Amino acid sequence: MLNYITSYLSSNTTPGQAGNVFWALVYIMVVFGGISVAVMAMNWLERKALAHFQIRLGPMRVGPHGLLQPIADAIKLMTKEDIIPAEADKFVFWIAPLIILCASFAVYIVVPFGPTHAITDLNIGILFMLGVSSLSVLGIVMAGWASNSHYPLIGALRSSAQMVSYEVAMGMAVVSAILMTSLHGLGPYGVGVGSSGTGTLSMIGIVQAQQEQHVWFLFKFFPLGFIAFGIFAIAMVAETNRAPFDLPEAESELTAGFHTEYSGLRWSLFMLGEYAAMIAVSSIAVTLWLGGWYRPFPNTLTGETWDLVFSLFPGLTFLALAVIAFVGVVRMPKHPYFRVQTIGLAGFGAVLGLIGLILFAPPVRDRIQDIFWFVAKVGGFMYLYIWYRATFPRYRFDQLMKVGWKVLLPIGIGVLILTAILGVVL
Amino acid sequence: MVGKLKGQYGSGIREANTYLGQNYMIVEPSIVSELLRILRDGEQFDYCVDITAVHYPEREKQFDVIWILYSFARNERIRVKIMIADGESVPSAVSVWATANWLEREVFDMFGIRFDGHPDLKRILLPDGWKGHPLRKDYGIIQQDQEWVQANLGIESGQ
Amino acid sequence: MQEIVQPGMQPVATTFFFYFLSGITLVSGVFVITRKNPVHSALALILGLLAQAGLYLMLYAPFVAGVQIILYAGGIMVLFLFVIMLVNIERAQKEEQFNKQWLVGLLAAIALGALFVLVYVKGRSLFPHAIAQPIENSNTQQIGVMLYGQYMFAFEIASLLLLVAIIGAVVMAKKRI
Amino acid sequence: MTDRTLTDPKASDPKRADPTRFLSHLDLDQPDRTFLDSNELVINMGPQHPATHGVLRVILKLDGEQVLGTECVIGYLHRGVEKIAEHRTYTMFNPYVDRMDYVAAVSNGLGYCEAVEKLLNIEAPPRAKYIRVILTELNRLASHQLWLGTHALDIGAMTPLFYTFRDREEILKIFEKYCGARLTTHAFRIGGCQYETYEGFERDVIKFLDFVPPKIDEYEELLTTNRIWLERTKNVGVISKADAIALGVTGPVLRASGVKWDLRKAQPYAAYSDFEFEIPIGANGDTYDRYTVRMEEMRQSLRIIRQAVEKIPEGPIMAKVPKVMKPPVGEIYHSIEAPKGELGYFIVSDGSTQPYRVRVRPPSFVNLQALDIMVRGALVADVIAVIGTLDIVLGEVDR
Repeated sequence: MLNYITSYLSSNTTPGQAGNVFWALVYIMVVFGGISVAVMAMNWLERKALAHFQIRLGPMRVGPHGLLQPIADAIKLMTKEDIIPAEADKFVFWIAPLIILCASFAVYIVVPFGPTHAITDLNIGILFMLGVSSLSVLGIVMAGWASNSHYPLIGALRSSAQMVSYEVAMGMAVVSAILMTSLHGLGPYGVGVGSSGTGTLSMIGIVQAQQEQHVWFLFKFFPLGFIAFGIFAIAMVAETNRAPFDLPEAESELTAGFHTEYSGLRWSLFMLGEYAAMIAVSSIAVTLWLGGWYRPFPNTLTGETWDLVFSLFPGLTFLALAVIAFVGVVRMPKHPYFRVQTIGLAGFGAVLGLIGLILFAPPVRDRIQDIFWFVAKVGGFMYLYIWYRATFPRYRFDQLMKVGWKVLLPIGIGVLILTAILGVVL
Repeated sequence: MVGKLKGQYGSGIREANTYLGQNYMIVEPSIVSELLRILRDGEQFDYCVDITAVHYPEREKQFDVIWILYSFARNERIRVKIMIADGESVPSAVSVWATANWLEREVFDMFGIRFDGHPDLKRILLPDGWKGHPLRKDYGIIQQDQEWVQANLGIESGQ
Repeated sequence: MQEIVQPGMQPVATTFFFYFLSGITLVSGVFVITRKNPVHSALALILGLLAQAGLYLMLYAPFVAGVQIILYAGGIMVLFLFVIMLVNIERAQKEEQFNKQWLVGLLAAIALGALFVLVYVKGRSLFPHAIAQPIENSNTQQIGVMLYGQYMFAFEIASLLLLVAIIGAVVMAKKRI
Repeated sequence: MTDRTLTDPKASDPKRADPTRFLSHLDLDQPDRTFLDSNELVINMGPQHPATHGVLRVILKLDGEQVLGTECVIGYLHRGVEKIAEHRTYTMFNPYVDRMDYVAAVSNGLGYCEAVEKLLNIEAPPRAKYIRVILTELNRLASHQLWLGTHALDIGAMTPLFYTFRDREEILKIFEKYCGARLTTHAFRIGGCQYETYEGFERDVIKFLDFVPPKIDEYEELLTTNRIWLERTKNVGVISKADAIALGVTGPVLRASGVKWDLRKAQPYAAYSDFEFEIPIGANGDTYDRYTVRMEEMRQSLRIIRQAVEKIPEGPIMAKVPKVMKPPVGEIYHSIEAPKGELGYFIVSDGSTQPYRVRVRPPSFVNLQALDIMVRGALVADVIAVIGTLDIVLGEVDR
C-alpha cells in the first residue's frame, strides 16, 4: 500500500494519468476545498472592492474589515427556512442546483495548476470543459421550470438562451487558440522551433505548446491572439450571467430570474455554482491564452537570477498582505469595542506573514511557484469581473443577443480562418 | 389681436382686458372650441399650459373653465375663460392640444364638468368608484366617500 | 485486451464501471418511457446519454465521449427541455396515456429480442475482425484524419444538411423579427 | 412585485377593480395576426415597483416583448393639496407647497411666494431675490443629481448613484445650515426670505462651486462614452418637437427635442435677468439627449450660482408685508422653471385672507402623459429607462 502511494510521487504525470486513485482523491479534495475557500474569499473581495469603487466601506461589522462576513452569510443561509413553492415539481426543484454545482465543479478535473498539478490530463481537455460547462444550462432551465411561476420561467429561458448563444462564440475563440498549439509559425521573436506539428486538446499540452513556442497565445500572430482572447473574455462574462450581461437576474420585472423561489441553503448552492463557474471559465482563459502556470516572460528574462527573482514573488505577496493587515491593525480605533477586532486582524496578519516566510524556503518555493502564478492570473480575471460590475450598465436582452450573434460570432469565425491561414503560410 | 377676434365674433367675446399685466378673455361657451382652434393656428398659441376650473356656487353660471395658453413665437400668455352652469358640458380641446387629455380628465375628476368629445373621460386621481367631486365648494374638506372607504378598505373612515 | 493497453491510460476497475454505467443507461431508458411527466423523462434521457459517454470513455474514445456530452446532453437535450417548457405541460399530462397497442409493442419487442439473441449466438463472424485501435492519444487525431480524409464527401453533405436546417428555422421565424 | 391577481384568475375577487377595464382605449381584441404571434399579454407594473419613482402603476399591453400600449394609473399619492389651500391662509399654505415635488422643494416655494407677491403687488428686495436664485439653482442641481443617480441605477450602472448622492449631500448641508431643513426646506416667505444668510454662507457656496465641477466630469466619464449606456439610451423613448409641444411637455424633456425655451430666459423672474447662462438643447429628443441636456444644465446652474454669489447686494431681505394679507379680488397665473419643467400657480383671491382657489400646474403630471407615445413599440426594459428619463416625482403628479 505504502509504495503504491510513494510510487506516484516519483512519476511526473498527473494522478489521473498515473491511475493512482488515492492521489487522485487527494487532489480532488484539495482542489474542491480550495475552490470553496476561493469562492468565500471572492464573495468578501467582491463586496469590499465594489464598495470601494462606490466610495463606501462595504462590510465592516462582522470581524475586522468584514473578514468574517462570508462565514456569517454562510451560517445565515444555512439556518434560513427552506421554502419550496406550492405545486413545484419537488424532484426537479431539488436536483436543479445540484446539476449546476456538479457542472461547474466538474470543470476543475482538467484545470492544470501545474505540469503535474491537475487531477487528470484528459486527452480531450478543452472539449470536456466546454461540454460540461454547457450542462449547467440544463440546471438553469430546470430551476426556472420547477419554481412553477410565470416569471422565473421567463428568466430561466432568457438566461439559457443567452448562455447557449455565447457558448458558440466561446467555442470559436477556443478553436482558434487550439489551432495555435499546432501551427508553429514564427512567433514575434522569430523563433521558428515548433512542437511536433500536431496540436493537442489536452490542457497541459496546450500550456507546454505555449512554452515551447516561447510566446503566449495572447501575443501570437499579434492581433489575432488578442482578438480571440477578447472574444473569449466577453463570452466568458456572458456565460456566467455576470456584469453587463446579468440581465435575467436584474431585469426589473423579472425580479431575480430563475432562482427567485429558492431560499436558504439551496440558494447558496446557486451562488456557489455561479462563482465556481466564474473561476473555472477564467482558468480556461488563463490556460489557453496566458500561458497557464508559467511565470511571466519565461523566455526573454531567462537565466538563474531571473528565476530566483520570480520565485520570490509568492512569498512577497503574502508578506505584502501581512503588512496591509498590520497597517489595518495600527489604524484600528482604540475604542475597547474594537479590541477583539484588532486582535483578530493582528492574528490574521501574523498567519499571512508566516506563510510568506515559509514560501521563501527554497524547496517549497519551486513547488509552489506554478500554482501561485496560475492562481495570480485567475485572480486578475476575478478583479476584472468586479470591475465590470461596478462600471457597466446592463444590456437590454435583444442587444445582448445581437452582440452575441452579430458581433462576436462573425469576428470569431474571421479570427479562426485568419489563424489557420497565417499558421500555414508562416 | 383682440380687436381682430372681436371683429370676427362681436358679441361672442364678452370682455377682454388685462389684470396685473396678464390679459384674459371671457368668451361665450358656444364659440370656445372654434376660438381655441383659431388661437392655436392663427395666433400661434401652440402650447396649452393648463386647463382648470373654479367653482362659484352662488352664481347661476356656477363654473369658470379656464384655458391658459402660451405662444412660443410671441412669448405671450393668455387666459380664455368661459362660464357654464352645473351639469353643462364643454367641448373637449383634445383635438386641438394632445395635452388636454389628462388635464380635462382631472377637471372632470375634481369638478364633475363633462367634456364631450374626450376620448376616455374617467377619473384620473381618485379611485373609480368614488362618489362626489372634491374641489366643489359644497364638498366639505373632511367629508369622505364613506361607502367607497368601507367597501374597499374595510375600515371606518377616519374623519 | 489487457496487454495492448497503452501505458498512459491504465484501465481503472473497468468491469465494475462497465456494469455500473450500462446499468444506469438501462434504468434511465426504462424511466424515459414510464415517466408521466415529460420533463422527468427528458432528464432520464439526459442521464442515459451521459452514462453512454462514460461507456465511450471506457472504449478509449474520449473524443466521441466529449462530443456526446456537448452535442447530446448540452445541445439537443436543452432544446428538448425548451420545447417541453414552452408548450404548457398541464394539458399534455391530462391526456390519458394511450397504451392501447401493447400487443403490437410486445410483438416488436420479441422480434428485436430474437435479433439480439441471434447476434450474440453467432458471435464474431458477423463483424469484421478489426481489432479495436488502442492507441489512446491519437484517437482524436485519427478521427480528424478519417473525417477529412476518406469521409470528406459525407462530411460535406452533412454540413450542407445542417445549413439547410438552419436557414429553414430562420425563415420560419422571420415573420416575428 | 407584479399584481398576481391579474395573471392568476383564481385569486381575483370581484371587489377589486378589474384592471383590464382601464384599457378601454387600447383595442384589446386585435385580430390575431399570425399563428406564430403570441397572444397579447397585459402585465401590471404595479404601484410598488423598484423602477417607478414613487407610487405609479403602469399597465402595459405587450405582444411578446414589445409594448403595444400603456395606461398610467395614478392618484395613489393624492393628498388634495388644492382643496387644503382653500382652507388655509396664504402664509399657512406655504409649507404644503414643498411637499408636492419633494425633490425640488425650494423651487416650489419660490413659485408660490412669487405668485402671491404678484397678487399683492409686492416686490421682494434685491438681496432676497439673489438668495432665492442661489438656493433655487442649488436645488436644481440636487434634483438633477438625484435624477442621474436613480436613472443610471434603473439602467444597471450602480456606481453613479453613490457619486451623485455624495455630492448632493454637500448641497443639503448648505440648506440645513441656512434654514434648518434638508429636503422640504420652506426657505422663502411671501415678500422675501425669512432668514439672513448665516455668516459662512458665501464661503460654503464658493467652496461647493470649486468642489463640484470635477465631480460632474466624473459622472460624464462614467456614462457619456460608455458603450452600453449609449446602446441603452440612444434613440430610446424618442419624442419629436411637434409631439412635445402638442403634449405640453416642458423642461429638459422639451429642450432635448430641440425647442430652445426656458422660462428663466423667456420670462425672467427673481433676478434671473441679471445673469447670463445658455440653455442647452438636444437634437432628436431621445433619452441620451435628455441626459446631455440635464448634465449641461447642471453646469449652467453652477455658473449662475457663481455670478449670484459674487454680485449679491446688501440690504433688507424682507419687503414690507402687511401682518394679515388680504390680496385684492382677482386672479393671476405665475410660473417658474422648476427642474422638471414649467411649474405654474393659478391663484384666485376673493379678498379674504384665504385663497379662493389655488391651481398648481405640475410639470411631472404633464410630462408623464408623454410616456405612452415615447414607449409605444419599445421593449419592456425601455419603459423603465423612459420613466427614469422623464424625471417624474409622484408627489407632484398626484398633488
